[in-house]
Amino acid sequence: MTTLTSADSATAPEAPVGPPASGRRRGRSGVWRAFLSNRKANVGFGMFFVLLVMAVFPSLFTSVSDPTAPGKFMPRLTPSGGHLFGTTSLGQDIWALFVYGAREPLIIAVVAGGLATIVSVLVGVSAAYLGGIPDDIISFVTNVVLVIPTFPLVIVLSAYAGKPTLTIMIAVLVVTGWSYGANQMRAQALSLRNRDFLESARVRGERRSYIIVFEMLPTMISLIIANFLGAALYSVLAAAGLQFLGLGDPNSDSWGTMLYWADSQSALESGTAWWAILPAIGIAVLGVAFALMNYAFDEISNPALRPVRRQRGKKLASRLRPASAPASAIAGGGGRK
Amino acid sequence: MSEPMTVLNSDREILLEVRDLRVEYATQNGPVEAVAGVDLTLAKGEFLGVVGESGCGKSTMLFGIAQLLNPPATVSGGEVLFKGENLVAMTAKSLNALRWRDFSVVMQSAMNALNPVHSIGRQFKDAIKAHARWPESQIKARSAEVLELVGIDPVHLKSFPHQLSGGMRQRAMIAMALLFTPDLIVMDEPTSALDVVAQRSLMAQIKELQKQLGFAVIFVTHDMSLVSHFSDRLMVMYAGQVVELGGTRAVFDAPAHPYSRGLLDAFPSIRGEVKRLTGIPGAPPNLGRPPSGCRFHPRCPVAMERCSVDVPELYLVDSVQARCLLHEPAAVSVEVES
Amino acid sequence: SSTKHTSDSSSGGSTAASSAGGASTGNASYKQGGSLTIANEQGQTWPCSFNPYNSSFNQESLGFIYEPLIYVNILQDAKETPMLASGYQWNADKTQITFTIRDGVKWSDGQPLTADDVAYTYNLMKQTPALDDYSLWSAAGLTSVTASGSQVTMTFKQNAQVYFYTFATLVGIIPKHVWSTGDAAAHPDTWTDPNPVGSGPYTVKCTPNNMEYKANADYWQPGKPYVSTLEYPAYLDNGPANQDLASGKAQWGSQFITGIKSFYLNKSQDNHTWSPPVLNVSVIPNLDPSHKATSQLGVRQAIAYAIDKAKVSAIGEDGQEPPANQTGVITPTFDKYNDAAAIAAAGYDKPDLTKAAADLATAGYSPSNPLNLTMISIQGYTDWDASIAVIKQDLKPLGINITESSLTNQTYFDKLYKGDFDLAYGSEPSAGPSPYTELRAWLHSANTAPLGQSAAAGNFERYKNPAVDSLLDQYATAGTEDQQVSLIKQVGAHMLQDLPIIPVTESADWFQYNTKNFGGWPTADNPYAQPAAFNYPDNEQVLLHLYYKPAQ
Amino acid sequence: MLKTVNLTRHFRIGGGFSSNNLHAVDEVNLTINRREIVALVGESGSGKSTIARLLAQVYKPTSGQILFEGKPLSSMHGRKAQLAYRSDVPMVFQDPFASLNPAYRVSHGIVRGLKLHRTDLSASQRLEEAERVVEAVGLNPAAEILQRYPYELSGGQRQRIGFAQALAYRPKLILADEPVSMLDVSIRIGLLNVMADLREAEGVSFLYITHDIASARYVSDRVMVMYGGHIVEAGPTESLLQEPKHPYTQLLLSAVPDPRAPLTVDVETAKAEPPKVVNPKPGCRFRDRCPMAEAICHEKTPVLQELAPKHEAACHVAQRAAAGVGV
Amino acid sequence: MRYLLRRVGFFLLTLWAALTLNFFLPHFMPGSPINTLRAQTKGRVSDAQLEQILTSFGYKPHENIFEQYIHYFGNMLTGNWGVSLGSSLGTPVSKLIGQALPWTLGLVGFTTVLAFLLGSLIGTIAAWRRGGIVDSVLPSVFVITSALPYFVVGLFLILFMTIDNTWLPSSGNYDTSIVPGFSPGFVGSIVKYAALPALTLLITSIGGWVLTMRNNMITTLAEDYIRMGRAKGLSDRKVMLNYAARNAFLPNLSGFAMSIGFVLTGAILVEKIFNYPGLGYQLYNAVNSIDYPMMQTLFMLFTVAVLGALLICDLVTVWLDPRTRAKG
Ligand SMILES: Nc1ncnc2c1ncn2[C@@H]1O[C@H](COP(=O)(O)OP(=O)(O)OP(=O)(O)O)[C@@H](O)[C@H]1O
Ligand SMILES: Nc1ncnc2c1ncn2[C@@H]1O[C@H](COP(=O)(O)OP(=O)(O)OP(=O)(O)O)[C@@H](O)[C@H]1O
Ligand SMILES: [Mg+2]
Ligand SMILES: [Mg+2]
Repeated sequence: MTTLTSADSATAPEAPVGPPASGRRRGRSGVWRAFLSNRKANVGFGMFFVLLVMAVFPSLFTSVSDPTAPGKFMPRLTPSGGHLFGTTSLGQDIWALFVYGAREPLIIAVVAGGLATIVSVLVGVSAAYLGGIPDDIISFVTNVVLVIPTFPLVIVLSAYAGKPTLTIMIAVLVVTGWSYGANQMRAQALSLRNRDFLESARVRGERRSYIIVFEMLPTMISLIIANFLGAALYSVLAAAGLQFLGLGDPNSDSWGTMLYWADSQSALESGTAWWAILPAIGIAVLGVAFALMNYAFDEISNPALRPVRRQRGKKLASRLRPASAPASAIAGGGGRK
Repeated sequence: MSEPMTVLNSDREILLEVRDLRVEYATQNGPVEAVAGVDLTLAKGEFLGVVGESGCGKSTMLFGIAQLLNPPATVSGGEVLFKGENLVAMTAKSLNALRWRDFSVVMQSAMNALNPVHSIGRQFKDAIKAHARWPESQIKARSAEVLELVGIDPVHLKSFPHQLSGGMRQRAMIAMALLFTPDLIVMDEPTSALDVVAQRSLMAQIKELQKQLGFAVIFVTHDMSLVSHFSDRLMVMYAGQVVELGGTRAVFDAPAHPYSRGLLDAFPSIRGEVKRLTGIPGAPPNLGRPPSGCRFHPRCPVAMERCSVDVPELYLVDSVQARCLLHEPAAVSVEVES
Repeated sequence: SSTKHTSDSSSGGSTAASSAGGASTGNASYKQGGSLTIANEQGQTWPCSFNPYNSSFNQESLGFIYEPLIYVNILQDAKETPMLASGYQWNADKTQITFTIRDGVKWSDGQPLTADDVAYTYNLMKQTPALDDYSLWSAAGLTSVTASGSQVTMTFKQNAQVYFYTFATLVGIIPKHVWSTGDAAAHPDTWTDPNPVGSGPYTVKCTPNNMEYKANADYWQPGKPYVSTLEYPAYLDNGPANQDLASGKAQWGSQFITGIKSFYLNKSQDNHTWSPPVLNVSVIPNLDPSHKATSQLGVRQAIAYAIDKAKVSAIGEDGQEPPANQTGVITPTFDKYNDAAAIAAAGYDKPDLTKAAADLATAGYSPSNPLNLTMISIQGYTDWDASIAVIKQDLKPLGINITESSLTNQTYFDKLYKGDFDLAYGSEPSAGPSPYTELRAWLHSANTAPLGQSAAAGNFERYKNPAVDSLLDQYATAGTEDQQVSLIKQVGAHMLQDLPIIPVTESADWFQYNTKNFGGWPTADNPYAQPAAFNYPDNEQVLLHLYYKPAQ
Repeated sequence: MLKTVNLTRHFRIGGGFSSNNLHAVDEVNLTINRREIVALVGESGSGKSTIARLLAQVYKPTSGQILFEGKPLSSMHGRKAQLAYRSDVPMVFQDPFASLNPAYRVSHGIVRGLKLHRTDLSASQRLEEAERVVEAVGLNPAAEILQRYPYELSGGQRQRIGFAQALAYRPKLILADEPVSMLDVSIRIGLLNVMADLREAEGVSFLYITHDIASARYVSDRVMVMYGGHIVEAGPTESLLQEPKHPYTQLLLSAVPDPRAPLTVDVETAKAEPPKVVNPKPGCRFRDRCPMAEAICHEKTPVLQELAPKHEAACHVAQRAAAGVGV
Repeated sequence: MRYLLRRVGFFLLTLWAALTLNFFLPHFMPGSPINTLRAQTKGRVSDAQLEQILTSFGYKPHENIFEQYIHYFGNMLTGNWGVSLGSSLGTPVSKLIGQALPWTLGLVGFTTVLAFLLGSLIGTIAAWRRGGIVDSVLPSVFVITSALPYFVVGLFLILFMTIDNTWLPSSGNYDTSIVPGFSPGFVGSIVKYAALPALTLLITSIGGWVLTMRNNMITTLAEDYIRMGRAKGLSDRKVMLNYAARNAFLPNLSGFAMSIGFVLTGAILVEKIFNYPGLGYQLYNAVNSIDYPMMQTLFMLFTVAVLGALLICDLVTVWLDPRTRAKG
């Protein structure tokens, strides 16, 4: 039994109440409020925001407008007032390349992460909701995709695809990136499936589609957000890895591509180290931003993980377990029922 | 605060004495005092029932006594004298030496309180090994003995918790608590996960064992009727405080505190006439911001004006004590003699 | 004493060089000693396979272990050096050639090398077509190879003069007694030849990380090679290889070093570089009429006029590959054939944006009516990517917008061969002893195919001009050098007129060398062989010249 | 008003290819009349919730019929008829913490229900109506409560919101599945009172599911006792409690502690295994725990027989005894 | 038992699915290895001859796809993996893999296990000292390290460890001037050359384990049986290790198996950065040179590695966790 809040107190104390059962029971505003009050989330979001501004308004940060054009400046200039971080061996301004290079990773993160999350939700929720044989089939496929080593597959896929355009890269990332989330969504949806408020909606006479979209999904919102952040992180890292290996579009201006160029032009050894260092920092910061926000969401949805506070009532603890441990979501593999 | 409480059977030796125990939870909104100054004396072989609404601090008090609080809970004041030694001030090492030999704990849900990955026997062994160097055979023999005592076939020593039914697990827990025949067993709602029938039979068994082995019991529950037939004394808690303490029958027959009365009135009975019951209006207070004065006054049907101002203490009313200004002695606060 | 040129020996005079090989250029002989490290990025560990027929790694055995009959130096006007053949003789119509196999040559296992071995080498290619890496038995028209005594006679269907370089220089001779038994005999094509037995200056011991070549004590040129050990570590990447070169840990480099001045040359005054160009890297327009823009002369002219080849060379290739010229003749390598005057007359000697704009206008394009074209290139060739970026910049003001499409190797070649592109950036795969080899590949209509079919032989742009065909055919049988030069210049004129391809930069044999402990390197002044370590069989010539200074 | 005929529900368990059937509800015949509170009591796992869910059409019956106002539910096709039934027979769920969608304000469920079932109301009328029902269950101030999120309410308040939701449709029968089991005694009684008041004031019938016999006695007119998927005894509350016929009912009653009464005879330590009924053989399902079990109990499944006025029990022994008295 | 059978079934099904995918992918992609080979032979060889060469290397473009599928399956399972069609044309794939496998196993295998154990230990301690300074700093630090891309970490390590002070090599697997053998010099060289790549892998992968273990521990620590352990008077260490860590560790096991897939990612990137001649590098090369047999085999091996690890972890879990034995 949980603590009951004072019935008559108008402002409900946030702390001890709110059964954390399966974690995701907060209202939407609750998620947002918790997000705002989480330090990791703030730091992560701050980093993300700066990069976002840089990607959207690059001209605020540099006067060079076409940074990839070669031969604009003298090659291999050392950092100076004119060229904050020097120029590349192809005569490009490194800082400008970096500024404009923020755009593509962000697009990849948001689009690939978003699409992968959508697929995860669709697959996971429908598996859980359909149940029976369809569920068996869907979760088998999910598990297969989950087990197949992704990055080699990404490499092989993008090599097969021949032409490394942004679209193909995103497609490849989505194809390989949805399964983890789908598994989590399924687990969460399964634990929700027989929750009384969904049955209550059914008994109320709601349609199936309404229940899934308007009753089920909103309750999964923080898992979905966490998933999106995870998928975005995965996309950023995988895309940068691909580009670094030279499997991206070499003409694109993107941090991964920059690193690839820096690597192939021996930037570290030939006095243009910033050419490699800046994009490395960029990718790291973007990755860390997503990771911090993601972890913050873990804390939000599982209050036990929060820095100071502790988990409450023992009876609740037993109800809390199924959805809370992400690692165990995969644990059962195909055998989870 | 008043002096240590009356011991009903004053002829018996005092086993446990709790003085002004306070436990706080550190939360983001400041400390929450979940146990606010509990005093209590327990004699050898006595059965004390502790009742109260959910969240009133029963478990916290229990763990405060047993020194099993997890952060962010801490004992913020008071002392717990067990056989004359203050457990609160004791080092972890000497505390560990006392544990299980002298007092053991039975927890609410045996499913959670038994380690799911070890066999029952292994868990028994763990407990024994922490306190004694017995040969393997003696460990086995003792384990089997206590299991039989609670009516479980010793073959189940090899079983894992999930292979036992709820009732069996609960019994196994009790058996484990008996390994060293301690003087005190603290029980936190050991039956609330069970069915009425199972509940009843387990209660009977606990009582039986207690009579047989002579240990004292502190039994926490939120179901008043459950302890009504088994406990010698009853302690009613409300919002972290003891509101009434006395012989079980006495409390049931003539509850002195309006809260106890309310609780009793909220119990429909399967016998006697069906009359409309009222229950207690409102909900328990938020311990982070307890009401001023008497903590029960916002829900009290007989509250007076001064109840929201003056803080009541435990006053002796006949054979029981109650924390209610109604019973405040006219002039001086009660002097307690045993 | 010097060997004879092919052209000289047309009458059938056989060469009879008494002393052979590199010794001809070196004056003294040196003491043996020293260990030299080769740094040449390989991108993988050594497979330790030395099958000389295997195009993937014959560069590890050819030149070091297996030798050709005659060495032909591309850089010195096809100067010949007799190796395993001490001489040869053509018949009158050049359909038959007879080699005299050198006496006293021993395989590294002690067995003598005979004419039988030579004949076996060629006949094995017939018997197992997969070994015939140069299509001698098909394209070159070889019909028989026979040995008698110390003579080996090869008979062809037609005049085989232009294939001399291929069969005499590129093929390494293998020992019959090894290859006719066991695994080798059963599957000569897939056999890995793990412990190669050859006649060359070195023998090898291989681990995946390093190949160690030891001087062949029985080598037929006494006293050679001078350097007793070669270390050839497997570099997986340019970076460490370059670093070893820069630090002097390795002395012989054969790959591109960006910023070579600061990174390599300035590190030590013993560090030198000389990268002789041998081929063109070109913008390849699709000439098929279905490609409206690129099949128009005006568009091609505009592109050719607009590209600042010097800038491409400077930025894209770090100045290490010189700008090319529109006739397609590599300079300075083939200077003899170069017609600088004609180039200047046509105005292709420097960029000319006015002419470019005018020509583009004739095709109906202008900045207000821009032309959008895609240029395919190979993924991973960053110097090309950079070059294309410069070209893009050059063409943009004209109203030609280039989109680079960087493709995987296989997709690129698939598209290139099938003609599925507007513009491609690329080069011919191999060089020959004169511009003829490259130009014929580019321009002869026999080398092309309709769109959608594979034109792998080299005419990717689908150029068809009977006049050029006939010029090239004449070259194949041309009797004198003057005739040949004149024919090439005429072909060059067509290049200037039709612009079937637009050469942008030349492509070079990368070469860096350290003179601290080792001497005898090929240089611009003494280009006795192509200098890259992987360039067989030229590498053998270099190996035979190198010596260890401290030992002297 | 509502009647079931041989209502049966089996669950396939063990997944995949297993053919094990768990008989959660077997051949249940029950009736609920207008303005009547019927209590359904029984051990955990005896099939109480399953019955409620069958009636609420969350599960489909394996076999048997449910008749509502004389019409079988299986004949109700089309969304309209479905909605009509749902509006007449809403359900209140056991767990107050799980039955409200945490993502929405508490008004969501009530307003959605009104939108579906009372299409005549305008948006503002719907809000008014929502406030009315919330006040009806004793929550004040209604407007403010409706704007809260579930986690801002105490369990008792949530439970009452659940009731309010059911009330909003002006139902004829409320299926209440252990609506108070999670609540503290002091709050519990308040809700029971709300139920009783609703029956008086609005004439609503209830199926009140619980395993707390005392509370069943407090509100209900009739009690049905379930064991292992069967209804083993049913009858008017007082008659059933005073003279339990079935040994399980007797066991149950004797186990209920009553602080006001002196301790009754100690119960035999009965093995309290929850009745899981997988592929049952014929015979009484209580026989293994029954102190009076006879041979026949292992062979023939007893059926309900009226042993006293309106008081039925399914027990061979009791039936024989009654027959003996009768003859 | 049934649980295990199901897992084995899953193993086989997944293997089949992965192998099939592996087989069909190249067949639906444009182009063929012939073009690669053509480029490699510098265009001098006729199409017919190229096919000849490929055929003698075991590539059969004209066989009917079903037969190819059957052959492929047989070959994959029997270790008959054909010969490389890439830059090591003609070399048996098994030989190439044999050369690279020990390096990857040594470097990646060792670091992965080390990261897992070390991470779990740190996570255990952090959770046990809940609220301590360590616990308030560690999560953030490890969140950050776990989000760093391999190549970024590698790059910075190279930057700081090798350029300035040249004591740790940044490329290769051992000093080629040392003759391989069981000499201290050689072993030392291997360790020295492995230091940076291993550190890179360690830094990037340890964070994940710290965090999961910490989170699992926190959930576990809230369980009643932990309090029970303390109530029994067991020593802190015993409660932490035997009761909390052991139970919190169990779900990590299958996570560990799953992570092998991610580790391979690391292997590819790290081996590329540090020019470490392992399987990852080979995959990179195979992809660059469109070496079908090599790609297929590597991909198959990677899948088998993950599945094998999964199976082993399942076995261990079953052994350690009696609850799984009961699961159907
Ligand atoms: N970790 C915590 N942080 C803050 N407050 C807590 C925490 N755990 C418990 N509390 C508060 O302490 C009070 C007492 O809790 P406790 O568990 O002792 O109650 P209880 O009487 O045992 O209730 P129940 O009958 O439900 O077991 C409650 O008001 C609860 O809100
Ligand atoms: N969806 C289901 N699938 C499989 N078995 C089920 C399902 N729902 C219920 N059961 C089983 O049917 C039996 C009856 O369950 P039911 O929930 O009706 O019991 P109950 O009397 O309501 O118990 P409680 O008092 O614990 O709520 C139980 O053994 C239960 O395990
Ligand atoms: Mg409690
Ligand atoms: Mg139920």
